[in-house]
Amino acid sequence: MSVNALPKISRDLLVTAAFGLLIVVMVVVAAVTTESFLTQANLTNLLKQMVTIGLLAYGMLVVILTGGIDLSVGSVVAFSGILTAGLVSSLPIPAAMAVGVVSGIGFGLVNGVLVARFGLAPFVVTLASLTTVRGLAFVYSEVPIAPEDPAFFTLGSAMAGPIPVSTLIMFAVFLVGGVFLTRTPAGRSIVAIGGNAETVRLAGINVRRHVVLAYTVSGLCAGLAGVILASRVGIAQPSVGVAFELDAIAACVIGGASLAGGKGSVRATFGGVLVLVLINNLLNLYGVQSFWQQVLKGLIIIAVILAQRTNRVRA
Amino acid sequence: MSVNALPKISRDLLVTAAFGLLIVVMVVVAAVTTESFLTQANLTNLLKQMVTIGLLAYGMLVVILTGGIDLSVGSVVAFSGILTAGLVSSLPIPAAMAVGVVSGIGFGLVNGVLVARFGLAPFVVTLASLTTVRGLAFVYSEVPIAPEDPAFFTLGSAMAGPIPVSTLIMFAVFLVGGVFLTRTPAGRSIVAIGGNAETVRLAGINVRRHVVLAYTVSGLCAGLAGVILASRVGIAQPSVGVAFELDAIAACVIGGASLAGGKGSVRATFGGVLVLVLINNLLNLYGVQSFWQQVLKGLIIIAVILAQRTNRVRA
Amino acid sequence: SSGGSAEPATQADSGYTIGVANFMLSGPYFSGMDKAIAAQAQKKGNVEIISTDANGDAAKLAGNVEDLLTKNVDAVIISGGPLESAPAVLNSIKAAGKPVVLVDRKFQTGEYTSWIGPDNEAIGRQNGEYLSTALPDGGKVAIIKGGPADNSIGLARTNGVKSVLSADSKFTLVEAPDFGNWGSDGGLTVMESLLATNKDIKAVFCENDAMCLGAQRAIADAGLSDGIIIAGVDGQAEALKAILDGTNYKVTGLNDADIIGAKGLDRAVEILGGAANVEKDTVVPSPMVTKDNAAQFQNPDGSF
Amino acid sequence: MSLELRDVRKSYGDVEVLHGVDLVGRDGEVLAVVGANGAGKSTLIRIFSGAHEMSSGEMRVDGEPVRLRSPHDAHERGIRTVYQELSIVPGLSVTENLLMGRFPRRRSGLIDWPAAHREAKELLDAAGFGAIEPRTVAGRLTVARQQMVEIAKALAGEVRVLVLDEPSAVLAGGDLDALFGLIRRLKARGVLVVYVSHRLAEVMELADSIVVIKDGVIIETTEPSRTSEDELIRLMAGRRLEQIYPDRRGAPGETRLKVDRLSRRGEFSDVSFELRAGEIVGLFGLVGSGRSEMARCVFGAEPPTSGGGAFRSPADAISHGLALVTEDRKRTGLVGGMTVLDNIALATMRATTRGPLIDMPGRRERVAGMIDRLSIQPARCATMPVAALSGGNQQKAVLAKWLLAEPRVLILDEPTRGVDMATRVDIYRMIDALAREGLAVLLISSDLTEVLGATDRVLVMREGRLAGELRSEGTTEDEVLAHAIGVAA
Ligand SMILES: Nc1ncnc2c1ncn2[C@@H]1O[C@H](COP(=O)(O)OP(=O)(O)OP(=O)(O)O)[C@@H](O)[C@H]1O
Ligand SMILES: Nc1ncnc2c1ncn2[C@@H]1O[C@H](COP(=O)(O)OP(=O)(O)OP(=O)(O)O)[C@@H](O)[C@H]1O
Ligand SMILES: [Mg+2]
Ligand SMILES: [Mg+2]
Repeated sequence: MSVNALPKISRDLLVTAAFGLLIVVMVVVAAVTTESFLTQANLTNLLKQMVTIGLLAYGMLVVILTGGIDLSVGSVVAFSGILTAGLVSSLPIPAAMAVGVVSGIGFGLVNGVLVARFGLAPFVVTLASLTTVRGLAFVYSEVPIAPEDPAFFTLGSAMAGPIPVSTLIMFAVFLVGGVFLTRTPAGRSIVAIGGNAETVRLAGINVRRHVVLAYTVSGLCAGLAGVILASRVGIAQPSVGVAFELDAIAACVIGGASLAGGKGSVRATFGGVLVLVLINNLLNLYGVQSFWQQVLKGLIIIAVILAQRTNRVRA
Repeated sequence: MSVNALPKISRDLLVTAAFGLLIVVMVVVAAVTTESFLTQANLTNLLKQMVTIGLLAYGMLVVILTGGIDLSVGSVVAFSGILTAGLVSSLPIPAAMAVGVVSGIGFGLVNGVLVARFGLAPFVVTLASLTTVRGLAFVYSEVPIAPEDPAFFTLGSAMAGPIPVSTLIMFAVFLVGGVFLTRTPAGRSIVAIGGNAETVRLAGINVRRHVVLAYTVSGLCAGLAGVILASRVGIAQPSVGVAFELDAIAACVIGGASLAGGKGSVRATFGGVLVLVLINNLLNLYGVQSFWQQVLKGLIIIAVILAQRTNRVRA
Repeated sequence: SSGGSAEPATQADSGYTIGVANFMLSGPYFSGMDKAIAAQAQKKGNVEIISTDANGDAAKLAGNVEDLLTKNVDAVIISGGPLESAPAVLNSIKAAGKPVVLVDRKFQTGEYTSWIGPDNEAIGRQNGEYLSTALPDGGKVAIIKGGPADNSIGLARTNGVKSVLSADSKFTLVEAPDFGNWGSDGGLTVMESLLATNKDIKAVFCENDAMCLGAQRAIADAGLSDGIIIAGVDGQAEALKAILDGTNYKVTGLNDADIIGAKGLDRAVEILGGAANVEKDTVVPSPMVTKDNAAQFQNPDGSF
Repeated sequence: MSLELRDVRKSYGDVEVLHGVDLVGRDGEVLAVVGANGAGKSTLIRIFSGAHEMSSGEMRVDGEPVRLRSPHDAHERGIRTVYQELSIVPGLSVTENLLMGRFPRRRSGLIDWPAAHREAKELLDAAGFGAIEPRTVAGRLTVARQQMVEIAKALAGEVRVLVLDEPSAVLAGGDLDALFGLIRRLKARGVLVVYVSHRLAEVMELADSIVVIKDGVIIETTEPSRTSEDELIRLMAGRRLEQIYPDRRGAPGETRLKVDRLSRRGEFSDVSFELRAGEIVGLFGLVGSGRSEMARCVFGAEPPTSGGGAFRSPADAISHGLALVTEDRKRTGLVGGMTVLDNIALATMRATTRGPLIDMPGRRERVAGMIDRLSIQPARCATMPVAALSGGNQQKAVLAKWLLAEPRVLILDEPTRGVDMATRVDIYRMIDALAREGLAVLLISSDLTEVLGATDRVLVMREGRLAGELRSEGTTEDEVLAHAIGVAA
């Protein structure tokens, strides 16, 4: 599912393998040095903890591939969550959730149109929506909304065997999303646009429409993440999701995506998500004190990308 | 002081004039529609409130010109402030402040070396330092530090006639910084690196050293901003400065800088700072309620860059 | 200790492990709370603490609690900070059959075992009453809020002040349109904006001391220290000092993280020990602190 | 298909570049467009291809007036264009670059990659570029190969008009032959080929009709049988060029550069040669023979794996008086977003300061002098972004940058690629004059005539090794080629 260079298979496999190795090393270290890492409970935690960042990272990757960026995802998570929770009193739960996801699609669409149709810088457009959508979440409801119906919790807490349903949804997004980017004309166009938009335009492909599509996918993912998060926490807060965009972008870039566009892989982005979630989990399991956790988290991220770089160079 | 195209003067002047006009319109509207805008007190507020974002925006511009980004500035503000406040008990105030600024330079240096020497992605490197440096600020002191010596407040609150000293410092940074970017070999090299690093390398210019320099300048500005902010508030908090990087980047991009590097102007970045500070000030003067402020702030930013774009196209 | 089964007894011998789930530590009050809990555990001797920080992310709080339950802690203390509620977290703790003690923040929904915290509205009322006596001629009182009303703690404090002052026609209340974000820097800029539009402010109330300290600088810079008095909440060390020094910072309501944290830990141990009839909700009194009594609350070893 | 332009004008901003062009191209013919740098050839082509709309005038296809609103429009009508500047997407495979926008799909709607690679292979084979592997990432190909991919891409589907803007500039040897074969096959199929080139020998060989464009007007329409290279040059330049290559009869002086058994793994090995003051040495080789890599290595841009004579870094090389004009101006020669002034001054910035500051007036003056000396067009271009210059003038700007540094050893990698004949002559004169003043020059070129005409002796590289050294005088092009291909006795 490497997006950039589908054909340079052997080289790509090497990089992926090296990255995989890194993750395996982290897992092995965790399993050997802590008692609790390999427990069923902890693995379930891990699976749950990767849902939000995973969904956001996939949407972010699609936007980054076009050479853009979407800073608004954290705010969209808050908006879609609180909207859904607010609607539960008047709509059936699945319908309320659908509306929440659709609101994310809507914000993505607006971002996309401003970037593609009006040629505005993605960073400023989505920074502005970060602010505006957050404001709208508070305008919709200043106070958190906690639906009473326990069915509201289902999406976020139901298990399918050993695996949380929400994690399965995220896996599905990565699978379908991987196929989208590697095996559909629209997906390939998105990747190509980030490489050289003018060439893509000359090939008769509607660049604007594909850029809009990319932001819409990101909005969709953020909307979905917001609904799942509200369901998981059981309460929707308008203040949730601050700085989520940074983790999502970090996952993509740790996975080797280039913010200049045209370069990035679905599989490696998933690896990036894993790395970030593992770091948090391990620091918790080791009982590292909070502020030192932050210090270490940054250092580990640097170490990871340094290790990756070495692998790249060798591969 | 337009950095990109100093010489295509007429065109550039037009854009700058249009942007200036926009700011003038904002000011006139504010002056006519509110009583308090043109009061001495409010103008002084404006001058004070632009110091932090102004300093950060200049440093950010230098990094953006190289094609990089510095997400760590907000954390560096917190660290340098709390370090300075903590040292006041054992060092003379100017020395403590100098150490604070130097700490900023140090973090900038580390960012720069990681980006330039090890070829890591600026986004991830500085995201990691955002986390690590914030952690270090808390490790240094979890609680706010309020030096007793009133001389600690001087830098942040002294006035030189009608203008705050801290604002003068920021103006000086923009002036010297403008000359640096347009009229020194190092400054021109930084701009050129963002345009095409390989060409610059083959022209015998040490690209790595200049990239390190750029991040160091950003660290210096953030360190200075942290010290001034702590002095102004009179109390240094390890939690200060969250999301400052977004405002700094927004100021650059509103000023027309390209995140791909090589394109950006000191004068227009200052314009971007003014626009952001004016938006906040006006929304407050109008007494717009906080959430609506957020909603409007985002929409105004979009309107501003749309207006700018139209001017660009015409110019 | 008397437990129904033999299990609690064996645990008592080897000591307890108690997990602390902080919603966010990046605020002196919250980190003070975390330290107070740890200090009390140290004092007890046989209690081990595992502390986590969700960095203000509700999902991460859920994850952290799950991590704690993974480590099989005996009880969980939640310092929910500005978080309004976390039903799923409470459900998962309940499902694991562990007791949960809330400190400071009482969640609005979900089942918990016990809560210990202040009465924020009472603190606000207390401040309101102080201001109404201190300003016999009344006047304009500014209110600086920390953040949106999804944090009901601040809202309760402000409502307390309002309940007293808005009943009195001598007073006009001006609410700053912008939030101070609970920090001194935010308090400073919000106060600067307020002063630009309202020169005739007589007093300012902030939802916490940190913002008051910033507001105090803004007032000093504007040369209005003689004309405006300040009222806050929390009992932050710098605020106590300012009050004691006789500045225009006149009053705060003590919201003592040390006491609440210590009591929270005690409560958890009490429950684990199987004590019957533990109190469900405990309000820790928040005495009004003025120049007269500030000295007695100053605590050089305090964590906050 | 016939293509006709009537009174076509085109302005960029307030500057009119084409002043009423009339042009007719018929099916099955090769229509060559020649003209000096900046004459408006590429602009004309952008109008054919729908990339730019004309400001006024009319275009007719098969007699019918048409308006091309986008490149897609032109594409649909069978008008295909290969631009002067490369426009492949470097991160994608050759297959994707070739089939962008029209992948074969499975019934599920997903792209059928095996079929796509097969189709790409067929396309390359049909174009005569079968040596290119469809799965390769396009950015890893040499410039020549990338150009071939672009040409192959233009041939997909039904082609009725093929417009080529200086396609041969980056091709040499067998690749060039493959291109000519392709053009002849297309012509036989009734395709109209519009061919822009500065290589007049090619034009005379290929074209059915030739139009000469000068300063945005067509000043002559002719045929190879009715004209000569000299005549074309005179028309383009507006003056007669007495002699293209200056006489080279200097006695070489001291050794300026000594390269000793230099190797870089995978690129070239065991290269030894000397450059002496006052000498112009040509370096010929087929595409991929490793000339550019060797030059970059000597210049310190890449470290060698063994051998001597290479500098530690470009800065080191420059401080020892070296200058390297690279072959790919877009990627390694220019900073596209900066002005002509900034670009020309780039390599000499540190040497021209007053205190800590750049000596701005002095710099402006020196750059203006260079613009004048190389007659970079337009003359008042110092404040224009360098990307707005025509291709040939961009090349001159790169040269200007290095001449300002007053080098003692000048390495030129394909310096006349895309440069018109009059300017070439200027460049040859200039190199000759500089050599007479003691400069040592290494001229890397894929143009056999140039490599023999402008130099004292010629080094030939084959597969990364020096395959021969020949005196320029009295050596034939065939002899040089024989060394390059490996059939020399
Ligand atoms: N985008 C543009 N904006 C402004 N001027 C332009 C632009 N493109 C070309 N020009 C100008 O138009 C003129 C014709 O340029 P064009 O690229 O058509 O020349 P050309 O004949 O192809 O030259 P060359 O042989 O050097 O490629 C030149 O003076 C050039 O500077
Ligand atoms: N067919 C090929 N397959 C794989 N790699 C090739 C091929 N042709 C060239 N290369 C690579 O390109 C390098 C040569 O680059 P380049 O083509 O720039 O050489 P050159 O002699 O300077 O030719 P030119 O300047 O005409 O392009 C070789 O060392 C090799 O790594
Ligand atoms: Mg051209
Ligand atoms: Mg070459």
